[in-house]
Amino acid sequence: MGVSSYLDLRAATRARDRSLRDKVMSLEEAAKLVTSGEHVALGGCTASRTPFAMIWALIRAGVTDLTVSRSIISTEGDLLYASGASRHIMTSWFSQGIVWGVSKVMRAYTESGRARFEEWSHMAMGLRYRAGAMGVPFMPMRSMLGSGVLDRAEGAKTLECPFTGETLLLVPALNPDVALIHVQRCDAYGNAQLDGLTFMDIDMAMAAKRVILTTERIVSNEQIRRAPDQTKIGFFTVDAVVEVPFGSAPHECYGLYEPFYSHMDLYAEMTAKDPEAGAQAYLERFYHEPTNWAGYLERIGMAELLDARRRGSSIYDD
Amino acid sequence: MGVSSYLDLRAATRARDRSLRDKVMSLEEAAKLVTSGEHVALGGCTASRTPFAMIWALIRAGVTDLTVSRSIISTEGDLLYASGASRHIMTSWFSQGIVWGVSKVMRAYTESGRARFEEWSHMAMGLRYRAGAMGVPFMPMRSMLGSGVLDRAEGAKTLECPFTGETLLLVPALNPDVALIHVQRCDAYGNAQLDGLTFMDIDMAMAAKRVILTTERIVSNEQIRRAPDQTKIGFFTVDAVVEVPFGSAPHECYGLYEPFYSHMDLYAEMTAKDPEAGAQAYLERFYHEPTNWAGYLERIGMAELLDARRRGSSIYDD
Amino acid sequence: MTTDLAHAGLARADLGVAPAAPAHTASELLAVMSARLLREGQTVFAGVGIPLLAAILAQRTHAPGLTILFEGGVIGPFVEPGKLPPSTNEQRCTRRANMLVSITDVLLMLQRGYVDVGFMGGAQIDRYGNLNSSFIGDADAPKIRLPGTGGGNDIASLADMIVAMKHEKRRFVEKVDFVTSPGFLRGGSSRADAGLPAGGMFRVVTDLGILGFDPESRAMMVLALHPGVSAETIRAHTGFPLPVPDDVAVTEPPTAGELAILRELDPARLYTA
Amino acid sequence: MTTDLAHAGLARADLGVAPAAPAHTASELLAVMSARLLREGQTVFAGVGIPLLAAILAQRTHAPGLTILFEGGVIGPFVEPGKLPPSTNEQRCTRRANMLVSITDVLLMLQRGYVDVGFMGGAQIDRYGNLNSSFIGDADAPKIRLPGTGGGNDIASLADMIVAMKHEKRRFVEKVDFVTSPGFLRGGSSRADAGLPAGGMFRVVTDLGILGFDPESRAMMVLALHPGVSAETIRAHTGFPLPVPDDVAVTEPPTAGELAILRELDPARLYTA
Repeated sequence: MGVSSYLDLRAATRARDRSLRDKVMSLEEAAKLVTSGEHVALGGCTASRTPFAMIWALIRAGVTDLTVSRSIISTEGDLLYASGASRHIMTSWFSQGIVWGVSKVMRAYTESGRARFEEWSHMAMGLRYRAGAMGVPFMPMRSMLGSGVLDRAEGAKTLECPFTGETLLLVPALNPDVALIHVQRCDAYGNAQLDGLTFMDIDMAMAAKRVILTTERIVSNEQIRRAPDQTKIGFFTVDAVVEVPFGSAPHECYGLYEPFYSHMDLYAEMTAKDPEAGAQAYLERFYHEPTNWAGYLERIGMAELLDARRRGSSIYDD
Repeated sequence: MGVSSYLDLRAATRARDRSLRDKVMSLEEAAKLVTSGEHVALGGCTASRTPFAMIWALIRAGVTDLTVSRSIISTEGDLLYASGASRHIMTSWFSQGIVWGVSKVMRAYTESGRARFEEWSHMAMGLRYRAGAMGVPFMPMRSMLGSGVLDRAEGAKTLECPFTGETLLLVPALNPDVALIHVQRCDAYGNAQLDGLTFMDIDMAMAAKRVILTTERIVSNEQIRRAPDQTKIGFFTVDAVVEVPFGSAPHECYGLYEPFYSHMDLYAEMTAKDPEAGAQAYLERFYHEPTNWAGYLERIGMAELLDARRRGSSIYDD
Repeated sequence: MTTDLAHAGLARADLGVAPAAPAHTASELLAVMSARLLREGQTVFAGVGIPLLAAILAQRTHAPGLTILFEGGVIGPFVEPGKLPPSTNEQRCTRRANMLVSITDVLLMLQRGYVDVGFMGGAQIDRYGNLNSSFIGDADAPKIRLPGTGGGNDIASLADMIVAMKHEKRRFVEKVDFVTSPGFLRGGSSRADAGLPAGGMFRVVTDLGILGFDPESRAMMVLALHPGVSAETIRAHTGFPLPVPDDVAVTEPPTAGELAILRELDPARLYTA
Repeated sequence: MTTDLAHAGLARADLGVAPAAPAHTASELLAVMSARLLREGQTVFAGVGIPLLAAILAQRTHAPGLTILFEGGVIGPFVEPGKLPPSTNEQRCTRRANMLVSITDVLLMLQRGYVDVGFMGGAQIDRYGNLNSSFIGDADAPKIRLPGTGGGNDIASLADMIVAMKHEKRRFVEKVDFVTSPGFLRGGSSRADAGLPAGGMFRVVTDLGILGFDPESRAMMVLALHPGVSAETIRAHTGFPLPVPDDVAVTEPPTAGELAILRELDPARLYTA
């Protein structure tokens, strides 16, 4: 996970087809763009706009040994560990959510040394993506200094500032092999317009070497062009566009649906007693048995979906 | 124009009243917030969203010896020199616009050594504001290296990258004393929603130690809160809000009016033969003789204003 | 210091016994006492749970112009009673906000110096105010792997901190197992020496009292006790020597009005049970 | 190189004399010849004037999927014929764009490596492709203070460059008075040594021919001449020794179709007179 040389980074970008072209494909086709062992960055944060449909497709496809990074990791981290899709996660916080307490699945895998949870501060994660997005090897920052987090972080360096003499931390750029980002809408070329909270997604898309977008709906390029100042991820960074309604269920998608709280409670219950067996049972029931994404949503249940949808519109009903 | 120490920068921010409060005032009152000798940053770029009303008020108020920075400086640079409001401008490009050729007023003042035009690359200007916005002493970048521009730039330093061994340029943070930014709309507290091109304005507002907003119209805080993801400049950075319709005339304001081309031609004509006398005559006629902003617009002329307005809506008529 | 005490609604112990206070939970006590530390016009970076409840309570009492920030990228929201967000990153956090920005940018506001107070809960704290939310036991072979820092490290590195937590001996330790979020590190000037010249621990609010830090040694000390709490009690619940002044202040108990607001905000008692 | 020549619509001189071409101005010749150098699917950072006209011409002929960027922060616009923008920073530039970003961010796309070609005009160029748009004469006491770099330095530092300019001896000089936008600096590896390992001068398009740079020495050389231009003529208009191969290519003259598009785009002949 070292910092790329500038020439390597440029060569990787140049080798891509960055032209304005139709990139629409299925979840299964998009999953083939990810190779075991790669570094995959996940958009969204905690229980918001998590690219669950794409994670679901990758776990079903049997991808392994990914290094996964995200601002804050929720249940998808448990499932990546439990499925073997990843045994190395870089993030600032890892558990389903404060109200559910510490993740027992995360604990089981990390405390037994079978999986690694590499911790960085929240801002450090953000600035690592930002450095990657800007094409520079590092960003200077002023936190993490003096802490145990810094002692265990891989590759950060301190610098005596040549302008002020102050001690600064330089955090190394992240240029993930692939970023998976779920959006409210984009066109067939990958121009994405995000509403509400953008988290680290904009920097992540610019930093990554490939981007797979899942989207609640595909809109025309004409619609995008009517409000170009709303486009937050440009087509030129995007390699695949997959239309997946409720693509971040059971997490939320701003303005459309809130988290599926009962389902999240169900997951917590299933993993409460025997976390590993519970996670495996969850994977079997919700990831492997359904034959498609609609089947997955069906297992979560219609009533739950309608309730999340009703609550989700509240931001615009106010 | 050295880089502030972190403690000085923090102290200056802490001393400000950053609460949600009404900041509406007149151009004349806002002009009193700027002191001779300060560093003033100008929002917009070339002939777009230039904070002309505020510049007009400062020149009328007799402010002198400002250091002025902007992404790209147009005619306002000539007028700042000619009025004595500034004799030191930092920017990447300085002239009315490509179609009018090299500014004769700029030439007269700089070639005679009476005024300084400190040149940085466009990206360097942007990253200097960005470093200031982020609260770090510098940003690393990969242009300007090897050029004459770097030889003459004040305070940039090279660094052998501790991660890659590459040569990087570190450009020093700019934290202007005051930023003058013209926006389409904001509320009385200074929450500004910009349409279209944002130039360097967002970083500039975060970098500056004070912000004066001029705005085409003041909207309610309720309206701002209905679309908080459209707020680009937060109230907490803002010290003054002045409602000034056509506040960037004769330049454009995205979606509302295009540049007043005939007036810009008139200025070019007035300064073609004897640039200094021409600029003084222009200042007299358009800056000193009118008694208020409406009077200034009246001198430009109603037909010109209506034409600029008609052309300006074109972006939404498409 | 006097101003701080007065502002926080503290009364000197010798001013007399406080009147009988309405019944309340320990969490409600934390929320009320923390809210009183916040001032009109401040900008507060708040975590969910007690910190958020306290910030909203302050907005609805003495600090209507308080600006709340969430690390999800939210500036100046007004959270709806009964709809408290499950984290700082969901749309519930954004209700009627003034501005939304990226996570990185809201954290950079902290670095730029726009935040007065960072306000969070704590799992384990030590004498110098260092917080641990990463590992119980040895970090290389932990007994418990905790969720980690989130924005905690950034907030504690860059703002004046208020920490609200239960006062238990296992939580108030001589030295945290792991410094997730820096307090004054090893005391004295060690925090500034590490490259953290700004911010630092301001107050620790517990169900037993309000604690501050000695300006020189940077060690934790008692500033005030809640009504009915003795110096012996608070010392007995603390895993390191804790100075308690002889004339230590006693806090004013939560008022019925303050408690009513908290109960309106969290009717299901998710955070205040 | 062969591919480049073929792509650019060049024919070997010995293939015969070109047919009589429609009348055109020198500026139109520059625009057409430059447009032919652009390829389908590329991303081009274009200045206003000839570069923008050439990029739109390429979009409307062989490269419909060409993406144009403007330094004002515009990605993938479609400029309306007859409404050419006065700079790269006005709303006319944004018409039917795919995306608008800040100036800094569009320039960072260049640094991130998302731009294939930078395309601009030039006032003064030297043997190694260095461009001057800052000072005529000594920078400390200039005869003429020019407007400066704008985004030119950034583009020339970070992208493969096409420069379109009039071929005059006073513009093609041994050494520019001032390096505003870097070409190959002092030739050889001096550009990479200065910290600019990527990008560099690709082509200089003039009204006399098309020039490239020797892969080793990085000195300018002729790749093709326009019809009717001799090696002697182009050398006479150049202020430094300019290699011209014996079997130098000759360009295909502008077609009526190409010229018609240019005239539709710029009916007032602001840039093509």
